[in-house]
Amino acid sequence: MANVAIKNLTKQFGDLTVLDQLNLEIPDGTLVSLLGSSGCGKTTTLRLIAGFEQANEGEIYIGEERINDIPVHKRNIGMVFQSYALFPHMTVWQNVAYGLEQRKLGKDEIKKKVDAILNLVKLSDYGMRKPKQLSGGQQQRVALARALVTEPSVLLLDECLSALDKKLRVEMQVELRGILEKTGITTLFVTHDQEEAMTLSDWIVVMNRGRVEQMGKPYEVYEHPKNSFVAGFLGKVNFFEGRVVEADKNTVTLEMSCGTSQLNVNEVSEAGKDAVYAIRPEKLHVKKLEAKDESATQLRNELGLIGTVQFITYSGNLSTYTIDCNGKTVLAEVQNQGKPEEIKVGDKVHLSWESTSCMRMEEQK
Amino acid sequence: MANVAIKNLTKQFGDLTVLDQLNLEIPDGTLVSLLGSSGCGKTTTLRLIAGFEQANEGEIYIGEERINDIPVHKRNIGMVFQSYALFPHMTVWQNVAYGLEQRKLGKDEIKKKVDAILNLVKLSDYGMRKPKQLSGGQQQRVALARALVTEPSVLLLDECLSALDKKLRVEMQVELRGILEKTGITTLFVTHDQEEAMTLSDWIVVMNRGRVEQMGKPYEVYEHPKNSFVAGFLGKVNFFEGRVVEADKNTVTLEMSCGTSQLNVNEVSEAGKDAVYAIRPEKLHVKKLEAKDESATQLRNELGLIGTVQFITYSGNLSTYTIDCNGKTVLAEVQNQGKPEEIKVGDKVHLSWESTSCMRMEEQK
Amino acid sequence: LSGCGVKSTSDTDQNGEKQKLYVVNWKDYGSDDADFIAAFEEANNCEIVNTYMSSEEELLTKLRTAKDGEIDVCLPNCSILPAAIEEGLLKEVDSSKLENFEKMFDRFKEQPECIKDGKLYAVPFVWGSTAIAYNTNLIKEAPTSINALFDPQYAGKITFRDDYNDAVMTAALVTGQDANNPKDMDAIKAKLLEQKKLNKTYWKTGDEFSKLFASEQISIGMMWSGQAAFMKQEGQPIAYVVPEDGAIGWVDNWGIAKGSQNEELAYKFIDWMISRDFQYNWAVNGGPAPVNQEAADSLDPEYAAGAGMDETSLNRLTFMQYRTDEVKQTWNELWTEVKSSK
Amino acid sequence: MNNYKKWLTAPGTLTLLVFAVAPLFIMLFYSFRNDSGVGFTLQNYVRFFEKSFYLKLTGRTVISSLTVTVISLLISYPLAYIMAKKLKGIRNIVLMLIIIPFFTNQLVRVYSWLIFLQDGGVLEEMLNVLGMAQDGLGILYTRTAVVISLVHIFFPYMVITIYIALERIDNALLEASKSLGASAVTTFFRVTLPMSWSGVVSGILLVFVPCLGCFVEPRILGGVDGMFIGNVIEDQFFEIYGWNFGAAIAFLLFAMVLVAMALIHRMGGEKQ
Amino acid sequence: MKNGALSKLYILGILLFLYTPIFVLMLMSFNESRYNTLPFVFSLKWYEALKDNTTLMTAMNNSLYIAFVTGICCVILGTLFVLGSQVISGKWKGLFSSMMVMPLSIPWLIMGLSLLLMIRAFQMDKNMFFVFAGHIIISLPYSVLVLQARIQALDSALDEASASLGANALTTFRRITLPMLAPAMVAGGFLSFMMSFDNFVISYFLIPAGITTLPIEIQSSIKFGFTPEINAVSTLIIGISLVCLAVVGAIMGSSLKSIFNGGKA
Ligand SMILES: Nc1ncnc2c1ncn2[C@@H]1O[C@H](COP(=O)(O)OP(=O)(O)OP(=O)(O)O)[C@@H](O)[C@H]1O
Ligand SMILES: Nc1ncnc2c1ncn2[C@@H]1O[C@H](COP(=O)(O)OP(=O)(O)OP(=O)(O)O)[C@@H](O)[C@H]1O
Ligand SMILES: [Mg+2]
Ligand SMILES: [Mg+2]
Repeated sequence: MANVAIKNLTKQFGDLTVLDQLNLEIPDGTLVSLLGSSGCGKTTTLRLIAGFEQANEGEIYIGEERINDIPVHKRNIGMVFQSYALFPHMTVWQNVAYGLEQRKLGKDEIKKKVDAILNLVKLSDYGMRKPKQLSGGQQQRVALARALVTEPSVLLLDECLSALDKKLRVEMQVELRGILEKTGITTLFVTHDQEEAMTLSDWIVVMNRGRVEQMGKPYEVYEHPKNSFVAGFLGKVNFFEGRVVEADKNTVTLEMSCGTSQLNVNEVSEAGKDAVYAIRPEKLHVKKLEAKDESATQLRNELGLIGTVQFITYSGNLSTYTIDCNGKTVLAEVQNQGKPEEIKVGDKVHLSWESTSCMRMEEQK
Repeated sequence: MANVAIKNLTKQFGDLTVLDQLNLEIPDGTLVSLLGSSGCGKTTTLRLIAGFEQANEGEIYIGEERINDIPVHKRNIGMVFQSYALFPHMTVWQNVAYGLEQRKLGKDEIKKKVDAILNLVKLSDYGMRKPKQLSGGQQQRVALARALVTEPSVLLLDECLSALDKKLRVEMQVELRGILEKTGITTLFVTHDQEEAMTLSDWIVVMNRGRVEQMGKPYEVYEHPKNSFVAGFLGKVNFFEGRVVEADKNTVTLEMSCGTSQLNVNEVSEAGKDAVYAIRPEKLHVKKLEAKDESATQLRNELGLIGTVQFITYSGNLSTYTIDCNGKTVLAEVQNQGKPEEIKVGDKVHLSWESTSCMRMEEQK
Repeated sequence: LSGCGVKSTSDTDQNGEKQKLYVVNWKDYGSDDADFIAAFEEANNCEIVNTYMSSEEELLTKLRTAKDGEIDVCLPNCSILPAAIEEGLLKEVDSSKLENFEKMFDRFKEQPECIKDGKLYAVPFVWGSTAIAYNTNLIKEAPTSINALFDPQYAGKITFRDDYNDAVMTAALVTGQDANNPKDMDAIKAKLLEQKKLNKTYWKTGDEFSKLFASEQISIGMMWSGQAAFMKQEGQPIAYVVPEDGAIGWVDNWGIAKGSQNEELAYKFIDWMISRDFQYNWAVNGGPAPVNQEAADSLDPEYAAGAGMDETSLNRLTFMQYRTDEVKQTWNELWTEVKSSK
Repeated sequence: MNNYKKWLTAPGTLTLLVFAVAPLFIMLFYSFRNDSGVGFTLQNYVRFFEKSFYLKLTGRTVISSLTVTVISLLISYPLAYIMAKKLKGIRNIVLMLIIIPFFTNQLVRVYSWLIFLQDGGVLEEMLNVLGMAQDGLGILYTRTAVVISLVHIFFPYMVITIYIALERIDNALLEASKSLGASAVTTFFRVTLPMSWSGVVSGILLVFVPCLGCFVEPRILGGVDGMFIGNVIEDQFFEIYGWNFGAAIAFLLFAMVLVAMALIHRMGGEKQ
Repeated sequence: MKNGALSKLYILGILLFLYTPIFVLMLMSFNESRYNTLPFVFSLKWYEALKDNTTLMTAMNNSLYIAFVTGICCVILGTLFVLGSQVISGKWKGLFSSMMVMPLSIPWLIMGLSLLLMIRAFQMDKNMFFVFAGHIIISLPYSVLVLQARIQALDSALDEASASLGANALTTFRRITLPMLAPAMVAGGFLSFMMSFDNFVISYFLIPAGITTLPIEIQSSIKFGFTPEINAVSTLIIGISLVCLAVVGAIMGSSLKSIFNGGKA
């Protein structure tokens, strides 16, 4: 149990720079998720911390100690692999005891600890089985128990849930969260499922091409993404990109390729500059424009966008409206709350939002 | 392009009855999804239609023709397998041309058709590659092209998207839908992903233990599930199960194991009988009870449930509230519309819903 | 590495004072038969240590590479003797030190390949012949000529030996040439090709012959004297003849290795090996023919005749001589050509 | 980190280099040696090509080996196919039954063929009992007998390689082919066969190569015309000690093996 | 259904062909006649004779000894090789994975003769060292193939898991790698053992005079008098191999098939 700090970490495989001056600080006792598209270096980061790979540059600290040159088996880490990597020739009990035996604990102590952890993961009755005789979910819990029982300073989880099917996965997420809360071990969790990351973790780190794009609480990263990569990576989003013509308190007039619109925004940009704004589909209030409203200038002058519904995708709890606003396609998500549907394909609708929902993106050039 | 009808189809493997007097009618030109838990007989149904297995009883028609005794290669079906089953020793072009060659078309015609379909699936430039050299999504499109190019009467898709990762999967769903709309081939689509079924298909068939539980439009099956199996299988749901004490117009008083509640429902049950009602989490309106409201009997007397928020799971576009109502756990889903959050863990809340949202389940005994 | 459970028993002998005599010989070829040599070992308070060879060529290699004292006595035949003598690998033998030398048939006292520049280097040990064996049930009249192997009346019932030397020499005899120095190779080839058509098969191993014979797939064939005698003892209806026009003979000789440190014992050993007792005993127990005339005379005449050990047979033989590599290659090539032509 | 680990390959590699590769080079060296033991010469090779019967014999060896290979293929493919695609329950038992004979001595098996095929032997007796009386089968001591025993010894290798290749073919591919309108026969020739080709190729190698080098079977069963090129090599080494010439022929045989392997791999390459 | 019956008939036919000589051999071991001639007269005399046949027994012992040493050496060399080649990557990888299989594609005749020439080139006597070397060279590929198949199936994450649990390289090898390779080592060793036990050609070329192995004894008895004792001993060997095969088959399971796979994964 200690915080982990990564400073200017660079890792190359041959010519390929996989991690590029990566900086990361993982607070003590928290669960941090590492998110990012395939190949962005998540697994590599984990493997560097574990010590399976050597960094080309930079430092890794666990607690106060610089661990770059400490061999794997002395780093006191716990790791759960995607494939679980349970030792197939050992029983569940032996698998879990393995790490303790390496630490030269007494027999009684080992027995006590193994029993306790098997109890925690609800596998007390399965100690004598071989891994093959367990279901995927049970195997996953054995892998977790094996990693936890040695009380590592840091727990590393590499997509350890992605081999499970959806239903089991959700169950395991809940269990995992519970167990980690009980033990309070600093955990680094790699996944490429954003929903999983969001529901499970204290902090989310979004990586892109070997660098950290943003780190924050789930809410923060989702609601206040720094740039369009993060915004687009987590959840769906509508982007508005153009040149700011006019900027007012909480409103900007944006000249986009499909026309000019006045947007209600959280933060204005300087007039004359290029800017990108983003709104998430669920943040849009969709209101049907009746024929009479259409003539009424009142609504027209209200801030927001007007468009025509092109199609509606029904997916049970939500419906997604694809709306054509003057040539720009905008998605809006509406919860199906059981009220009679009033909006149909072809209807004119008015889209509005809280100014805080329209987020300005920091774009690197 | 023809409708498919299945009549009293029974299939046994040894002692195991996998399909049990299955009846199913697939309208011409529609996309029908077959949903159901693992092992319920979805694949078997497809394989019977394709002719890879022989039925023990019952009939299968394509159009007007009874096809039970027609060998596979004369049935004029197209099939896309979960593993794609592309011929690894042939190029993309050869794979696609294969079916046409079997139909003894002229070289020119084959060339024309293959080029056209490769164009349709946007793989014109990949004709000379071997399947191994393609990404998962591309392989999937080749499989689709290969099945479509012969203009089959029926297209059978067996979990053909489940090998793809989420992002690619959503893209492929859109493409698939587009292509099928263009060609208008009657399609039977097996999946165990309910969201996929809902967004993709004209009709949904929910199967359970070799029988059809319900067939209907996605909206119908989701909003008006016949029984708790269907309701629980598609989406999340809160069940209320108990004995009806009193039944009024649109309200029943239900005596449940955790206490008695008055529910606003779509259809009342006879007093004195057991009944099951279900409400989906997104249909619940969650309202915070301020201290002053609590004393006000007014709200208390309003129909609905009162409970305490136990925890809130934030998942970006939605937050899920786990609410304890008198010992019964109720889930409520709320869209995050960007307004300041007012409900916190520990708050007392009032849950209400449209009467049409609380669905009575037909339970077979 | 050399263990393998086959070490000779000598190592375990506790009596370290015994003299050791190192002999290189074929396996199961007299010097390693416990019954036969026990008396010799006793009489001389020594021990015979056998090393085996699997070919004459190998013996030559052993002689070349052996250190002093590693080999005392060895058993070369005509195919390597001249080379061994030429290279000085063998000691000159003083026949006067061998009591039994004089008892040998005269022709063996001056075996050409044992002698170089009038000096004796090797002592003949046993001899044998390759001639004709036939099934007495199927062939009533004993063949009198080697030509029987080329006789169309036995077509399909003959078996010829698959051996270039025997083949060429036999064919040379039939075509009336000097079997050791045939000149007309074309005639020999023609004869052998002719013979090939009459053949059931060529035999390579003694067992092949006996199986062919026992199952009556053949009625006549080229055969070794020793094996024929053995088969007769087994009760097979077999008869062995060395025909009047001759057959092929061979002889094995003892030599003393250059590095021998035990010359005296070596002489005693060789003398013992060519003694009447040893030679007689071995011959009646299925061994090859004795060079010792006394031993030969003691044999049952009928047995001796049947095994081709009698003097009449001996006198009809043409003994194999040393051949240069070149001759060997030529003969072998001829034989290969015969076998491979259709 | 694991760098030291690669040195673990050293003992095996060294063994291979010293006891397999080096001897081959020594053989090559001998094949260019003069009989007098000095100097470099091509005479051994010249001699081989000068005499037509060496070539003829080589040709016949190749033809016999090919015959064995083709017969093995004809026997093995259907068997492997049935095992991989038709049998479910007893598949492993059949596989075992095919492997078991590997554990009986080859020579003894060859010898058993002799007993079985000889005139008046078991086969003839059996035919007599069955009423198909026939005296003097005349099979033994012919090339046919050699071919039979070689097929018997080597075809199981082919069954196994083909079986493994066939078993690896996803059944969905065969179903896909049928669903595209191909009949069973078309499916076999356009999907099954090409996809099992790698197994066929390894099978061919495992049969053809050892056949080229065999010498025991021809000698025991082959009769007057049964000789293989292997026998010539054996004679050179063990009868007349013509090491140099023997080495030359052996090396030519080895070269043939290499050419055969290259050809077969080329064949495999095209199909895959 | 008809199709199935036909298939089974075909298999039966092939098995008949495969087992004919083996049955004949077993049959003749119970036949009175020394020359394997018919008619058949039942007798156990060849089995009785076997008891006193010290030559055959010595030969058998020697064969077992050579095969045992070969098997052990092959397992050790093979295991080391396979472990080492695991970390080799890039352009050498292909070479290393196919190198050990090379002796499979060289006829034994050539293998044996070239070793014989090597002995001669160094002016040595035939000796047991080269017999072992020859046996190891031709048996090693079988061990390597089985081990390679096994190690490819091993997840490298297991080693890493062990390290992450605090085990050093040696412990990881002893407690994880070795136990997991053990079945393949047994299987590979057994195959190499069998290959060596049954080998005639290599022994024939390389064995020093006076030492004999079972295959050589069989060959020389073909030369000097093949008695049905050989049939009897072969029948016994088949019986024993069957037992071994059953035992080993249970241990090695599917890796048996990978042997004949030419190393292609
Ligand atoms: N041992 C290696 N040798 C060479 N390149 C490697 C190696 N390991 C990883 N890479 C490369 O490094 C990049 C990052 O790999 P990494 O496994 O860290 O990605 P990831 O973020 O875990 O992706 P995924 O979500 O697909 O697991 C990839 O491009 C990968 O190809
Ligand atoms: N060839 C077969 N022999 C015996 N049983 C079979 C066979 N094929 C399928 N079954 C059994 O039939 C049942 C239904 O299988 P099916 O493949 O149709 O299920 P499914 O609905 O496609 O499930 P999944 O979602 O897991 O693919 C399962 O219990 C399965 O074990
Ligand atoms: Mg990864
Ligand atoms: Mg299925």
